[in-house]
Formats: sequence, structure tokens, C-alpha cells
Amino acid sequence: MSSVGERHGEATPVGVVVAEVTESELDGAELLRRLGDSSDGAVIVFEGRVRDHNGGRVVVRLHYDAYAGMAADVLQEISREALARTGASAIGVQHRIGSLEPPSVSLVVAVSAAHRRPAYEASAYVIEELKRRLPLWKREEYADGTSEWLGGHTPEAGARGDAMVMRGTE
Amino acid sequence: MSSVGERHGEATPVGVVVAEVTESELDGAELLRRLGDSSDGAVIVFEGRVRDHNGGRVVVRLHYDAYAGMAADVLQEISREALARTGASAIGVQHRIGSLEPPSVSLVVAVSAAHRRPAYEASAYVIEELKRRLPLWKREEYADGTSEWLGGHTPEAGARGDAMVMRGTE
Amino acid sequence: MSGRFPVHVQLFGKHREIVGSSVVELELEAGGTVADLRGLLAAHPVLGGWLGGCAIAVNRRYERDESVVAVGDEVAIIPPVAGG
Amino acid sequence: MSGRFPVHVQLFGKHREIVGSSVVELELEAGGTVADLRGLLAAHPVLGGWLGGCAIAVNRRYERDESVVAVGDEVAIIPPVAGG
Repeated sequence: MSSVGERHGEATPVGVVVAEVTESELDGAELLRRLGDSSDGAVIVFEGRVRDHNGGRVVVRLHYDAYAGMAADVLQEISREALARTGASAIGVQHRIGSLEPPSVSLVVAVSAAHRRPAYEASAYVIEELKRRLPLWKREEYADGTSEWLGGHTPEAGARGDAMVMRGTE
Repeated sequence: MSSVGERHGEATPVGVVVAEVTESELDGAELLRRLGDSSDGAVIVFEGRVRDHNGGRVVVRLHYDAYAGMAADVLQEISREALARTGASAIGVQHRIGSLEPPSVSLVVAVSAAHRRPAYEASAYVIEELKRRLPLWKREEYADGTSEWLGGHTPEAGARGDAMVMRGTE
Repeated sequence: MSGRFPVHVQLFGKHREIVGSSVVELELEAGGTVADLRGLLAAHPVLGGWLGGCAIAVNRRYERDESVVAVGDEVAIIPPVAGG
Repeated sequence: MSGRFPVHVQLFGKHREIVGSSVVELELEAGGTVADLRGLLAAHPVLGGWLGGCAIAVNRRYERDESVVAVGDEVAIIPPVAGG
């Protein structure tokens, strides 16, 4: 894996390896292998998986819908913010869309960094922020044949962390 | 993977899947596959890897020495504490010993949980605590042929988190 | 610029389901803002009751009520998001 | 119990290197504690200068200075640990 900048420095930003919304099956192991060069002492992979129950109801399927074009931009933006805030060296993030059955992987967030703390911080930041502003929705389908769109967060205009940008009349 | 307790409850403790010190090569992907049943919405795998530099010096090899019998007990104990504190459902932790070259994996910590927060908390707890009290040492070997045992933490007697146990005359 | 221009508002999640379409077409006055767009959406017979907690994205960015919408802008209503 | 008994103290990391062995043998008085053991180690010609920040493990648990060491206990000096 190629790196940018000093080979033996503490900060070797490799950047955003992948930031995508996809209908393909996800595999955290793939990013675990791809991320990290020889100056990275820590790699963390988070997999979000579809659970077979929620709030006491049996879940048979989760359907994810996304504003695909915007979602990829938002994932890219969140990843860059996480790198800038924490000094982590590389991030890969993938969110699956379509119909998923338990225990399919719906989300993979992978981070590499020189040390463990920036790796944890970047990983948590990406997940918290994507829950806040990734234009993506899920409908749970239950064993009794009913289904429900799950409530979530209202994204804030201009809420782009360190990189707040306004537009229009302001 | 078998689980203990309620299949659809929020807390289904599966326990400590593995807690070992080993001379064999480590692979986080293996635990990523093993951990998590259909009630777990989050799986995190942390890989600690040998870096090719430290404090400005080029590292060619890291030699890990352990008090093997005790180390396995300590990993088991830390893992149980992490499960009890966070409500995570399963943990696997492996530390490699012997001579490792960059970017070999020296440590794998894998956690599954119903939700992401307990997964992160348990993962961080295991790593922080093992750095505090796992009887294991590392000697860095540098490009110039010199080597050095790295300084670390002094383990505290009775420092066993929630499960503090005394012995002897007290 | 004067007069009215068409805006194709993209729908997602529950909105798409209740409207039975992935887009609604509205007409905005020149110089119209995100707030004006929200006013038109509130008057929509089906969507009107389902705008609580929604954001508006213009050209793939979340925009404040004061932002002006221009001819050709890509506009979408974003119901509360729930990724992960 | 009275008299003295042998204690085989396991060494690790730098200790093993400087002593050139994985064990040192000491004799402890019956009823002797971890503190007594530390006293004997401090008098060791090689180890004496390398005990800063070390813990003592008895039967694979870190023990306080007051803890009594008994015949047959598994004893080890634990230099500052550095896992990860």
C-alpha cells in the first residue's frame, strides 16, 4: 500500500482508501488486510451487522435505501474530517444498501494509525458522524409480516465538523 | 457459534472465546469471522502491529518475552472484567511472543456486542488493562545492531478491576 | 432572473413509499429559498404531514432555510437518517 | 512452621538477560513476606540495581508487600510490563 509523505515520520497520511455505498456484500477482513503500512502500529475494523431482533421484535430483514450520490460524498467528507482531527493515517468506510438478512454486514469502518488512540478516535468519529448525517434510511421487516422505517437523526446544514462551508445568501 | 442465555435478549454473554499468548502468527480476520452471533450488531477487531520505527529509530525486529502461564490467566481475567463492565457478549484476545518483524501482528483484540458502544468500551478496556498488567516484555532491535528493553508499567497488586481479590495476611 | 422555474425534489425512505414516486415536481419563484421550498412541500397533500425532522439537500449538501435555490439545482428532502 | 525454605524466583525480560539465567534461588524465613523477598533481591549482586518499578507475582498473581510467601509458591519478579 502506498503512503504519502515521510516514511518514518509519525504522520504519514495515506488518506481515504474507500468511501462508498454499495449493494455488494461487505467483508471487514478485506479492509483489515488492505489498511496499514509499516509505520502503522494500530488497525481497527468495525463491522455493523444486522441483528435478528430489535426492541423485543424479531427482525427477518432490513432494507437500506440511500441517496447514493450524496452518501458517497458525505462518507468521503466524514473520513477526511476524521483523519484531520485524529492524525490517523488511513480510513476505509463502506455502507451496504438493499435487503439484508441477519447477520449480514451493513457497515464496515476500518482505520489505521501510528498508535491506538487516534485509531479508536477516528473509528468512533466516523460512526457517530455517519449516524448523524449519512443520507441513508432503513426499514425493518418483522416476523409477523409488518415493517417500519426507523426514526433517526435530522442532519444539520453546515454541520461538517472542522470543514464547515456555507453556501447561498449567507 | 453457540450462545448462552436468551436468544433474543439484549444480554447474551458468550464469554471469552480465546485468551492466549502464542508463538503462532496472528490474524484478526479469523476472530472477525468467529465472533458475533445473530443478536450482535457490532464487532470490532483491533490489530496491534510491529512498526518499523520508534522514537526516530529504525526498528528491524521486536522480541516479545512473556511469563506465559500467568499471562494467559491475566488475559482471561481482563476479558471477563471487560464483559462484566460493558455488557459486551464475547471477547477474543491473543498476544504473540517471540521475534517479530514489521509489520507483523503482535496483538489481536476482538469484541462482539449487541451495540457499538459496549463493543468500543470493551475493546479499549482490554487494551488499556493489558498494557498495565500483562506480564510481557519487548526488546526493540534497531538497524544499527543495538537493542533495548522498553520501559513500561508497574502492575499493581490487587489491581483486578471490579474483581479485586486479596491474599495472604490481609 | 424573474418568473417561476421547476424544481424536481427527490424523495427517499418513507417519503418515497407514501408518495409512490421517487420525485415530486414543484415550481419555485426566482430567488426562492429553502424556506420557500419547505412552504410548498408543507402544502403537498401527501408529504405535508411527514416533514418533521427533515433536512433539505441542495446539490448534495444540507442547506439552511436562507439558502437560495437556483435553476438546475439538485434538490432532495432528507427524512431523519438512520445509517449503521 | 519454622526455619528457612528455598524460593525459586523466576526472571523475565531484562532481568533474565543481565543475570544470564531464568531463575534465582533464595532462602526465605518461614512466615516471610513479599517485602522480605524484595529485601533479599535488593542484596543480589546483579539484580539489586534493577528492581525499580518491579512487581512480585506469587502463584501468578501480583502481591502486596505484606503477603506471606509459603513453601512451594510460584514466585516471579515482574519488570515493568510492555505489551501491545
